[in-house]
Amino acid sequence: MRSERPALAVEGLEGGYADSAVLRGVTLEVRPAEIFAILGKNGMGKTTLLKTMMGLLAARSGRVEVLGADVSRWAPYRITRLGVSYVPQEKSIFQDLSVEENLRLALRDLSEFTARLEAVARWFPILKSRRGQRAGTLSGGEQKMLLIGRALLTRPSLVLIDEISEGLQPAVITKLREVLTEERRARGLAIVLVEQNVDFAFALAQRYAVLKVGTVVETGRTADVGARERIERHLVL
Amino acid sequence: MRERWTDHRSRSLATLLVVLSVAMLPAGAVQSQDKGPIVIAVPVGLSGVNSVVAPAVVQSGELAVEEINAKGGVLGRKLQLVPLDDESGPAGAVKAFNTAIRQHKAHTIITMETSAARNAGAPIAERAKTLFIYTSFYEGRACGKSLFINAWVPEQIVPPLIKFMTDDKKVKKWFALGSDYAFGRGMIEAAKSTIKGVGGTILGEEYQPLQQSDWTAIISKIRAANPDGIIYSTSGGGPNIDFMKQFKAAGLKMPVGSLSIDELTAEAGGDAAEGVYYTGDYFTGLDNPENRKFLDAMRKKFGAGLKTPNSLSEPEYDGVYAYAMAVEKAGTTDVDKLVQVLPTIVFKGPRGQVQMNKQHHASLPVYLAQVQANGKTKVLKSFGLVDPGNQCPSLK
Amino acid sequence: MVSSARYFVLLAALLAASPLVLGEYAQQILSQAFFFAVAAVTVDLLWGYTGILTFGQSAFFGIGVYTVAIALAYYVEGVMGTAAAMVGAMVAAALIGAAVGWLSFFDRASPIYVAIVTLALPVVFTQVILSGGAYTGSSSGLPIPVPALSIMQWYWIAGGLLLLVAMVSYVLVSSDTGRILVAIRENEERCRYLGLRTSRLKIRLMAASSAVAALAGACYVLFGSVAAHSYGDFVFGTELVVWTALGGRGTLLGPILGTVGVNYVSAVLGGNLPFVWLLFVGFAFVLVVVYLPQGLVPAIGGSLSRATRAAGAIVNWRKVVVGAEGARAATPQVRAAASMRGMRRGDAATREEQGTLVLELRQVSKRYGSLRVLDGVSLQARRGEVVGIVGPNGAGKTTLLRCIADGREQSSGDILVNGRHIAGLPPQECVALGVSRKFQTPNVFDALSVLDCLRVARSYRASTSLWRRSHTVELPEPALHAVHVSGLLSRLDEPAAHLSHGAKQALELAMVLALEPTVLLLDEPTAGLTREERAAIGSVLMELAQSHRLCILLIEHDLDFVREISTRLVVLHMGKVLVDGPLAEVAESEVIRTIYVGGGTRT
Amino acid sequence: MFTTQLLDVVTTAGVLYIVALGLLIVYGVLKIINLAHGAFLAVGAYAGVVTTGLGWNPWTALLVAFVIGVAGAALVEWRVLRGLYARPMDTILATWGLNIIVVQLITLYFGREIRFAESAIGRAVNIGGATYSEYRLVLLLLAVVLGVGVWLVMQRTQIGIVARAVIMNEELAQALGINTRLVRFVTFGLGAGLAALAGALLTPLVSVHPNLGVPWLINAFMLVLVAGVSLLNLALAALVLGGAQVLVSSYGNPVLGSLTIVILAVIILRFRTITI
Repeated sequence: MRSERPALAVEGLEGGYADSAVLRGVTLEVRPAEIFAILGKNGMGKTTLLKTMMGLLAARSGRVEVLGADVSRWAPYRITRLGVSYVPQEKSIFQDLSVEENLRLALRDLSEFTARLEAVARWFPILKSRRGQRAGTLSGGEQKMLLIGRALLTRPSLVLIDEISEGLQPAVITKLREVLTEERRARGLAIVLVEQNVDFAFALAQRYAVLKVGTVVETGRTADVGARERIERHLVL
Repeated sequence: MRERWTDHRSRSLATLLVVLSVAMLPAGAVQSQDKGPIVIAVPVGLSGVNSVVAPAVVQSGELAVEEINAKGGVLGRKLQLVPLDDESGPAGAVKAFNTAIRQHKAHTIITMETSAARNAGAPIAERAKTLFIYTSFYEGRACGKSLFINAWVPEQIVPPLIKFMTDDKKVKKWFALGSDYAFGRGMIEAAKSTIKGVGGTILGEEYQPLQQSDWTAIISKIRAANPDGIIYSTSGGGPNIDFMKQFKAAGLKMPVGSLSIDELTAEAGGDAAEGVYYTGDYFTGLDNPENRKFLDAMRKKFGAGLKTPNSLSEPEYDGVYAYAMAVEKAGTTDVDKLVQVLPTIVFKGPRGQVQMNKQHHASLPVYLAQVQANGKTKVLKSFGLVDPGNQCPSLK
Repeated sequence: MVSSARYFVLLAALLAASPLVLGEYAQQILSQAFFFAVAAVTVDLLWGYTGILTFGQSAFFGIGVYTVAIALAYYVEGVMGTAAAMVGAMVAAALIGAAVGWLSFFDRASPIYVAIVTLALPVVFTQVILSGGAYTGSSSGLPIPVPALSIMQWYWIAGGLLLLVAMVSYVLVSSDTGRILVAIRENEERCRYLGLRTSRLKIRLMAASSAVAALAGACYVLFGSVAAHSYGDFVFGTELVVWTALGGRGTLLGPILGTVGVNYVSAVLGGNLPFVWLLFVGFAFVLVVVYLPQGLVPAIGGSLSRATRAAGAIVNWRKVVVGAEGARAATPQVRAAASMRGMRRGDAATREEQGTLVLELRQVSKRYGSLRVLDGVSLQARRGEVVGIVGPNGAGKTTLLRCIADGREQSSGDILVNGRHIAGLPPQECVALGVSRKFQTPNVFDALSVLDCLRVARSYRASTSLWRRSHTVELPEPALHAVHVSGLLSRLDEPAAHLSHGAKQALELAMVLALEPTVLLLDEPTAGLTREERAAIGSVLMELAQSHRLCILLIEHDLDFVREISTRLVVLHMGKVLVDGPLAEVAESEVIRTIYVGGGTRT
Repeated sequence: MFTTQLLDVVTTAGVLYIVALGLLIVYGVLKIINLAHGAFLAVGAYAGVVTTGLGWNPWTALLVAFVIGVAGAALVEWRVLRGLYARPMDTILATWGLNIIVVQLITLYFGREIRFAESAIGRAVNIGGATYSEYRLVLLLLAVVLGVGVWLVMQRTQIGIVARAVIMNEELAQALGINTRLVRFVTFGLGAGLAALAGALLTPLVSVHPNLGVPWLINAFMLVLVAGVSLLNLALAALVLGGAQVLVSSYGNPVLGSLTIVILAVIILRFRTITI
């Protein structure tokens, strides 16, 4: 564990789509083995931030550092190879591929697939028992398990997760929470959660940042007194 | 106009136009050549489908010009050969004929072309009062005051082939097929009338579109009809081999007469065309002194760069000679005089004796040949001089 | 029109004078190239301006060639007969062009499909000619008697035809209609949602271009004296595209110079290295497509004008001209339209203008395969209402708007706009019923100026000239208001591409309002806007609802914004309406809290 | 007659399938129309000419053709196409330009004349009472083998899964760390390799000349457009449209037959909701 280096450091990041500037100078830092929540209302740039960090969107200016490497202009696949997994938000499984195929996509070296699958199946037995099934036929909750399972399959050092709690049953959310906490504890995994669900975020994260109109308006520790109230003010009407 | 681009664009584009027109100036420059060399233009398909034979055509012309110039030229003037690209089609021919006549001030055009290119070029030559000797075999009946043809038409090679196959190969029931275009259909028409004339029957007649190289459906029809023999006329080159490959592969074995294959194609097709009979006016294997001399001279002149002479290229050689002899006899390059003199010229060349006396078409010798297992053509026999028949009744 | 007139006079003078310096040979070669260039210009109209990549214009050229050749060979003679044959050729080509257009242009046809259909056209044409036997002359071509004209006469005919076609094309592309053609190229979907029957317009353009290409062919065959299948074949069709691309698409002059240049040089090269020449053209084509997609003419023209500017020449002259035009343009360009849709619907308004039901959804569902994006949505909306539609990502909000704006989208249920069912109606028909949709990301025509964008939007209601270009646009009060408030009024001449994100959003809103809708659909109109811009848009929307009694459906994530302007809130969640009620009730309800903060973990 | 006709239909479908396969793969993954497909067919055919000219076994020509096709395509993808993916219509133009270049290069080197490539099989066999071209049957078999092979690769191997993922949702695939640029590169290479392979397979049937690909090109497109991106649909389209071509050629005439695929495809596409 290279504890001296942050798992993720973003500095003055600006970017967006074609001609709309969504990110207007985002700066934040995620430490190793930390769960970090990025909160904010819809349309404030949370997803854009994740996509820009992953190289899926071009940054207009600013700097992104992952596990000590400056990845500012890198293609997404190179960033992944540093040990980063990204769990996008919507429709982010391949509906027409089988469960197993969805999982295999995450790996470059397939020789370890079976062993890795075993490890992930400890958490989500369903991924093994339904490996031949078309992923599109899974229920919403099962699809989320597949998403997380796929992200963990690569034994990453950093996982970026976009609104995983969206529209899920409480039981599933609890399960996901367990898995992520345990992975962090066992392997020192750093996790960035983009969330609107403050409860879920607070149950997991040590620190948080609130994003508003493309900038970080507040950061702090979830354990701080009054953090929750301040955040809710930003989020509710 | 309101857009900002219009203004500066229109100005710079106008500048461009001026630059372009100035660049074109030298092309219009006029040079007088009444006492200079006699220019023979060869607009030929250096690109496009005819590019397969075009280099050989040019070489035939070059040899003739060199030989004639070595003997002092014509009327004391040297001959000069100007090859041009007609892109194997009419649009290119329009360009090439104009280049020949207006830029190179050609005295005559002697060349082998596609029919469409000839039809596009001939009126240009006619209007410019330029003699045009067409040296390609074709479907017949192209007529013009200053247009002469020194190669075969269907009437000259179809009947001998049909008669041979009827008599020697006992073909009574025929299947006729061809590429769907003027030449293909013209040849099959000629074949059909000959077959009827000798009492044969036609079991089927099929035409395949030019671009289509898959003969499956037609071959299946042949098999179903089960004729004694096949007569076919595709477009030149590839389609002959396409058809023969697929015909052989289908296991069909009846004798085949081809009205479209040539030596080069047969050889390039390897064993595909083995056994095919065909007739023609020129083969490299013709055993006569003129041909041996011609081939030796060609080999000597072009060495490794020699393009094998063939039935489409050799007439260029004859054509240049016939023209030179006519100019010598007429004492002028004036087209009206030459039109009178040319039919009286007899040239005995590699093909044998050729004379463009019948309504601007040539009576010439015809031979029978067969493709061998290695693709080479073997001349089997000669039918002697054959008359082109009534091609242009309006011309005397 | 001053500068363009000057420009054509210059060209005409050049044409008239050139035989003095050009020899007969050059005239002959150029005449041929001019006829081909006419066909290339039609390719440019279709492809360069309207975005329809066509490999098929050669077929129409060929139709012109063969109609005249066959007529002269078998049926008619003399000047009148020839003229009749030429008219016949144009009519035949226009009909076939319209048929091809009908096959190619329908709402969901992809441009690739169109390209492939036009690729097939010359193949069919060639086959028909080749199998026509002696009647068409098959592969030998059909020689015809030609008028005895001198080369210089032909040069003037060809040049005159080209000049005429170029001028007519120039007038067309500079007209109101031309502006719509460019709008179609830039964004056809937006055009449809602006109520424009783009397919119909494209079919007409195709028919007209085909007729012009046929005219070129009809003249050419009289010049060339033989009809041949190669004038309508696949190779010629692709060559026209190559020449147009080399010269520069969307410039009119590009295809002309491209065609003339390539043909002239290939003639001058004669037989020298024909394959190398073709190889060179191929390389040049690929290089131009990859590195200079706008073609050589704009590239050279651009650098020439940069050079002259650097030299300081003519700059002042140009300023004066631009200045003068600018001054003229400064007279009112945007005026209030006399009629308002709302006013004309006065009969309904007299009774109960306040709460007339204008939009009704009954059990509307939308499925993508097994995925249910909308699941039995029912809601009603009235005049003067601003209905805020909120919900998390993936709730089906955008899909809902799409279903209302395009009657073909819904999988089941009924949608009524002003009492009429929209089932099966394409967007342009929905616009006619009074629905306008603003897209999520700003959807304007980047290549057009602000004024032109508004003008295109307005062409649904105003007349569209084929030859005039109006420099004013009459906008209904709400659109005018939007233009005012957003400060676009002073930027009417700027290309839309230069606008900021916020200004584009405002422009699109103004464009949508120019349709005089009764139901306005807005998908996140404030996304990516600054605080001031949001406020401006908000005031416009409130004004629209209050003074103009529009019914507005608004998707918005910024709940502060929603609260400021909405009268009602609809909460969508997983394709279902969770809550539907007055703003005050819903905004404070637990549901909103749950969805936006706690999402399901609260029990 | 019936047996022969049935064989004509299925073998024609087989040939069309082989010719269109590479095009389909490129279209599916890269979403571009590769107008240079015909040129790659020619490249493959000339690979056959050269290898058999050297006296090698005609079957080795297939391998050589495939390798040359892949190598040429790699160069093309790298130098030309890579910058054009954002402009799909321009890829049509660029690939047509490539077609011109490749055909001219072949012409410059080999000339326009037809070339001879030795074929491995030239016999006819007796099948169901009818004598039939053995090579056409072999082609049918190869079409099935290639079809099943490509299907297995797409279904069973990591490369196939990745390719399918890119077909379904390129952005998502990118987000999972798939190097989509590499996938495009490989796919284009594979598609062109298959085109060259098809070209080599055609040589026993047709004569070899630089433009031999052109007649196949448009029919192949039509099949691919009708089939969408499914291998099975392509087989069906080849069978139905190819079958129609054979039947129209047999009972109507070959001219109409040659237009059958184009016309049927245009009609099918017009009256189907297409989302290309």
